[in-house]
Amino acid sequence: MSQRIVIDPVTRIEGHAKITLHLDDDGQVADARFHVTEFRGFEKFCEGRLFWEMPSITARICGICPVSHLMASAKAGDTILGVRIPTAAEKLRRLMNWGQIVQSHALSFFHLSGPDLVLGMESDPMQRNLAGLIALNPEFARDGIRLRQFGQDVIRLLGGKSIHPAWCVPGGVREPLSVEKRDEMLRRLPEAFEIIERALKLYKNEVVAKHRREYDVYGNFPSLFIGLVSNQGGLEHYDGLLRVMDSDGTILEPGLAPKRFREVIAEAVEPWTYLKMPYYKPYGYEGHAGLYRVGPLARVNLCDFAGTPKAEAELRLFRSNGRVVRQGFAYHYARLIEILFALEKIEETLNAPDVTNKHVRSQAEVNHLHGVGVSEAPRGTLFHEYWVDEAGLLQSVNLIIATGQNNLAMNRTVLQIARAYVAGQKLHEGLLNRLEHGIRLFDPCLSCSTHAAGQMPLTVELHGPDGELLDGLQRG
Amino acid sequence: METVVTLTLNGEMVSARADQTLLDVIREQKIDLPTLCHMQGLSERGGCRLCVVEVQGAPRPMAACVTPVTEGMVVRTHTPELEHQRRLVVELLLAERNHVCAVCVVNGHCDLQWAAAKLGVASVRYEYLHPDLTMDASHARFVLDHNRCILCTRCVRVCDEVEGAHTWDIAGRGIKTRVITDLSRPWGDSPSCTSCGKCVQVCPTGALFEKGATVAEMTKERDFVGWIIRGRTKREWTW
Amino acid sequence: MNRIELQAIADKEIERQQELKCRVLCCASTACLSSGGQEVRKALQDELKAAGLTKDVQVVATGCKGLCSRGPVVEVTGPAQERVLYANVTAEAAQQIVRQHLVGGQPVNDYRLDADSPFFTKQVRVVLSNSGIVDPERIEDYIARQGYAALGHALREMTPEEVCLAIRRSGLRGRGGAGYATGLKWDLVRKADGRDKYVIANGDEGDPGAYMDRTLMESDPHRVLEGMALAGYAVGAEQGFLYVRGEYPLAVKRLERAIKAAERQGVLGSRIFDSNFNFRVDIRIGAGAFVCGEETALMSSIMGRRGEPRPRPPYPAQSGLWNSPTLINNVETFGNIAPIILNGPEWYAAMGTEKSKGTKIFALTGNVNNTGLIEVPMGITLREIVFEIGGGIPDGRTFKAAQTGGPSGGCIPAEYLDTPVDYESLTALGSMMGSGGLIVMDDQTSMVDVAKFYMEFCMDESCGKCVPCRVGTAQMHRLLSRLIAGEASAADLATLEELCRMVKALSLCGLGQSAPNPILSTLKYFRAEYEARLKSGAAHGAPSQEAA
Amino acid sequence: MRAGLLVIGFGNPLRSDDGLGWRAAERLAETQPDTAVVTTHQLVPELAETLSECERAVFIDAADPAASGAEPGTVLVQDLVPRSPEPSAFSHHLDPAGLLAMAQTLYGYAPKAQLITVVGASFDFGEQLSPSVQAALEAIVRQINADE
Repeated sequence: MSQRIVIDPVTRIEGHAKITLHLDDDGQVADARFHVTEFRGFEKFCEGRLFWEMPSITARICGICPVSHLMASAKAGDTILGVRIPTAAEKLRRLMNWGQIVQSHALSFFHLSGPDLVLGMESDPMQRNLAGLIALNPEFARDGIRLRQFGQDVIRLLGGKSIHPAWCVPGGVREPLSVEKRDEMLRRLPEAFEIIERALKLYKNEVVAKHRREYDVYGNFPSLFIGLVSNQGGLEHYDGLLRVMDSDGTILEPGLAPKRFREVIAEAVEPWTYLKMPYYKPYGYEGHAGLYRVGPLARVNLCDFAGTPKAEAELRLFRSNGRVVRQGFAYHYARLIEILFALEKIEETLNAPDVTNKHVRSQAEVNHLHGVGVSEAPRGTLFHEYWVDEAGLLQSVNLIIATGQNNLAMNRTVLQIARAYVAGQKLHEGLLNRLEHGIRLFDPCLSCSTHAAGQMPLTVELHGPDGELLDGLQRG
Repeated sequence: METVVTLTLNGEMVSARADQTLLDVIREQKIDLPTLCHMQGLSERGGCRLCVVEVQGAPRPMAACVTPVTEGMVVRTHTPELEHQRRLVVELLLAERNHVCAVCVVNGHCDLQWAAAKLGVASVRYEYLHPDLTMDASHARFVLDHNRCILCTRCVRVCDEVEGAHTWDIAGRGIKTRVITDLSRPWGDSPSCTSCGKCVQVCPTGALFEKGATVAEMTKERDFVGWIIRGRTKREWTW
Repeated sequence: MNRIELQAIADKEIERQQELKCRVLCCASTACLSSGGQEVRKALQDELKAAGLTKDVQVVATGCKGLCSRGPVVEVTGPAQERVLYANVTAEAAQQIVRQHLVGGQPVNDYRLDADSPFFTKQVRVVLSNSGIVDPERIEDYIARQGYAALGHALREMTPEEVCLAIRRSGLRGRGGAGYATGLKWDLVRKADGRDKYVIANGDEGDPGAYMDRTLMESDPHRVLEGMALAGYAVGAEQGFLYVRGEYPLAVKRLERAIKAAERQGVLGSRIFDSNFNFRVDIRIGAGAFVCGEETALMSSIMGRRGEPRPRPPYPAQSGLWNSPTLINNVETFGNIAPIILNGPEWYAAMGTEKSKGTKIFALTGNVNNTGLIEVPMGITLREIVFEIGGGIPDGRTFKAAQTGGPSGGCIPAEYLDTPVDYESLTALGSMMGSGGLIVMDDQTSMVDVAKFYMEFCMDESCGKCVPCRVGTAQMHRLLSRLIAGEASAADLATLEELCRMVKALSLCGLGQSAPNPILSTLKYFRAEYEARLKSGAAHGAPSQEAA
Repeated sequence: MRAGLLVIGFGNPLRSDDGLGWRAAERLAETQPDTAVVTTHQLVPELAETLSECERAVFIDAADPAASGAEPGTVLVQDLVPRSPEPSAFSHHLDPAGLLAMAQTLYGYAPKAQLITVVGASFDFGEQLSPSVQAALEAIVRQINADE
């Protein structure tokens, strides 16, 4: 009979989730499960609607990464139409996607993980929070806000609204970029560069040194990585080819057309969670052999090069201890590199002469009854797969979200942290923090598959062999 | 010879031709009265009830679009009670089908939305009926989304009275009423439809729209019916 | 045909009936047929044959005698016979009646009905004077009871204007529900310009529990036809339409036979009674839409269009069928015409109250001992109807309310039992006369359930044209359902009342305008029943203060 | 010069009752044109700056009936004091008190603030509120307007 530790936190937008740790008879952590307890799929809702509406519907489902859904959905639409969208349209879509990377990564690094990173895991819990962080380093917190605002402004200037831009459509985008808006973005860029460079310095000089043990433990396990690389093998967030690599650096799949993703990704279902468990198909689900990671760490590991000068320099540093970085803690660094890369690409793209070209939309009718759209969301690869009838009405919809793809890896991370830090039958604050931080590495977001409203306190329960409650912790 | 009548409109004496409806006169006087089923150039239906006005001596409010003017009529158009009742009508419409403005092709260009805004309908107190409705995207150029139809029958009337095809009609009754094409066959299979698109243009909501339009993208050309009628009757073909 | 020939037919028929020893009148209306009337009639005939009495005794299939809850009803009558009524007659009972009563001369007391009970004595049968007595499939039987005499008289002795005047002076008001003065309406159509005019009899009776028109059409179809012909003469129409709902196949069959017979006899068709007046009647069968009982929707249906009401004005009298002046009256209204012409308007106006003249037929149903079809003088009290004619409430329960006017009407509570039944009094109580449904409810009835029943009916039967009725009825039904499920708050009840007022005020036609009545009237008298269903402790919308 | 009232409605407007915050904020914007209104899926750090620019702030949110144990439509009003923000492991959400603390520390001022929560009934896909939540919305709007 095994014991269970249950962490049952509640999140607002992103869904109900909890973690259970299964202890064996020796009191050792045998298994870890990341549960998603509610599922409100909107796939069903979309059936019978026109695929034309999907970008705006899916973008409205999620308040966290609307742009990613917008991209994947519009691209799925492109393939149903069978069009190659105009060059300017692709540039504009990429710009918006990079804006999204900047604002989302900034939130994750500066505000969500910031207190742990800057103040240290074992620091006084009364201080180790955003307030403590702000008190210690208000400049850091303000930097985060300014960087987020830049990312949001890029999205807003393109799409009209910072949330829910209905601007990206099958066939391209709805509005070209005006010269005034382009100049406004360019004007805001230098400050963003300053901020990200300060953050990189802080990370490299202070954070890593302060978290040697966490760096070694958190999510440090061999796994596969999956993500997009550009057609040339560079860092990529919008299009390109699917690459699969293991943590030794062996490339299992150099570049698969995304529409063939089902050749490498299959989805398993577990009774204890509504979130599906995607795995690398050739390795199978048995024993979680097909476990893989997506997101910043995966992308930065997968690419052959970054493709922009500053990011390229950081990438070399990132890889100073080897081609592949397995430590989950490095997600933080990868995020900063991606922000830097995104800013460089935004600058490069805005300076391209054709970015303000007026031809931004291809017109076509339904030419294919099946479409796949892929994009790199801040937290990893996102697939939209649609089947339509001749009229364009959706017959079936399947979405594979990044958080789902990291599901197995998050379980593994939680297991590792628990094995390293669980001692006896008592729970302690530090464990709770570390479990949280371990999850937070992946920056999970479940709002498109789950929801919850209201705030419940974070609770941890420790159960005895027969399920009796041994200990409990509550936060909030 | 035209007969002229005099009536009192919101306390003002106004004159009108005897063959005019109350709505004609109200619009002539630049009084803003919301309508949904009315459309200049089409026969009147009197179904949406938004243009109801208070006529002295009448036991209940009268729909201005179908009420002929009469001598000595005393009419009030915007009493608090009328405004309140109009709001309830719009609330009923919003709750009747699956109107999700946020993902609608005519978001921002919708007569129902305008009426709601104009009347200050900020919320709907009725339970949404959530009917299980389909879309008909079989037509090469246009789409019918029953979820957004308010059964004003402008499509039915413009098709019958202006285009002369009578492709559209109504089937069912009560809350189960639906617009249909021909004898309820898919629009794309309709032998009578001329694909002229008049129904799409007169549709007040996003129930009829052009294929390929995405959220908030579809605007409608409402004036063309009057233009066609003027052209046919007076041989004036200028805008 | 002329009036002498008509009289000859009457005389011959009367003579034939006099020669019989007796006649056995078997109700052959829908209610009695459904309780075995056909078998009873066959048993009677077989038994008479066996007894060798077929020459002396005639079995007649008649219309309704009214006491439908006790059917099949059989009446034995003859020139030298005491009138004997039998109820709940079975085939065996029929054999016994032949053997014991017709052969042996001893009435069978086990099945005998007291013909002097208030159910019969309190009624005044004007419209139903032939019902249950004549064979609806034999025009001679009708003629023998002064049938078509009124038409003959009017065509020879009266101008159309005088006919209208007679109807006006009789004080007859429309029996369809609204109670508009019939004579005035006739005059409007008579005076309207138009080459073609039409007369319509509205037999699209749709209220739940109401079957007055069906019974009249089944029991005495010629009465309706004669009324229509008189109307046609009075307003200047040569074409009549009888709009019958498709659910009344027996009525349609009997009307069709009656029209053929009347045309053969020359009382319908061309040059009626050798005058210049031509009048044809065609039957139009409805397809089961309640809304087609609304006059503009009905006309739309007759013209082959979707049965939807349209705004009035113009009224049918100005512009009806094919834009021609059209007179549209209820079937029961037409049933009153011939007696008024025959007996004079003063005779008619002597019955009833000051503003509601004559008699009214009610379909008495619900928690009452004698259910059936009754015809009573206007002004009779509800108490007389329920406790004398109806014989009171069964199972020792008490009277709670009576519902009149169907889905457009309302409930009348016990405290108003002594209210005279007339148009104005019922309207003042928040109900209405309606076409004549009268449902009695005992103390076990939930008035909220009653309201929901009617609202469901209205929701299903809304034509869908105007928003208040189409969606409003659905929302009222939702709110009632939530209330009954205990899920509604006080705010929901307020929403319901507000919605009722709006639907009443803004709906396009009478159906929508009256759809909220069942709720409004039950709320008026039984509000506590609504409040008792509210969600317990439902104080929604009141923010509570709590310090963090 | 600081603006007067700031209303922050948060939640997902396409998740039925979760959209309460948005609807209430939109209503207040209509009834009181000089009210500053923010509608957002989640509370994000940059709101700290906005908060520091108003006199009084009202946060409006929907609550989970299972978590709160209260009937749908129940309204709870809490006075907020700045408190250290504690982002959850799975969330990108900051709590209102935390935002106030950020405003105080980063921008030197935190307004007087309240959190109004309404227990929701349905969180399915949809734009409309369930009737009890709708009724509560009306009450909230009345209340806030009355406070002004």
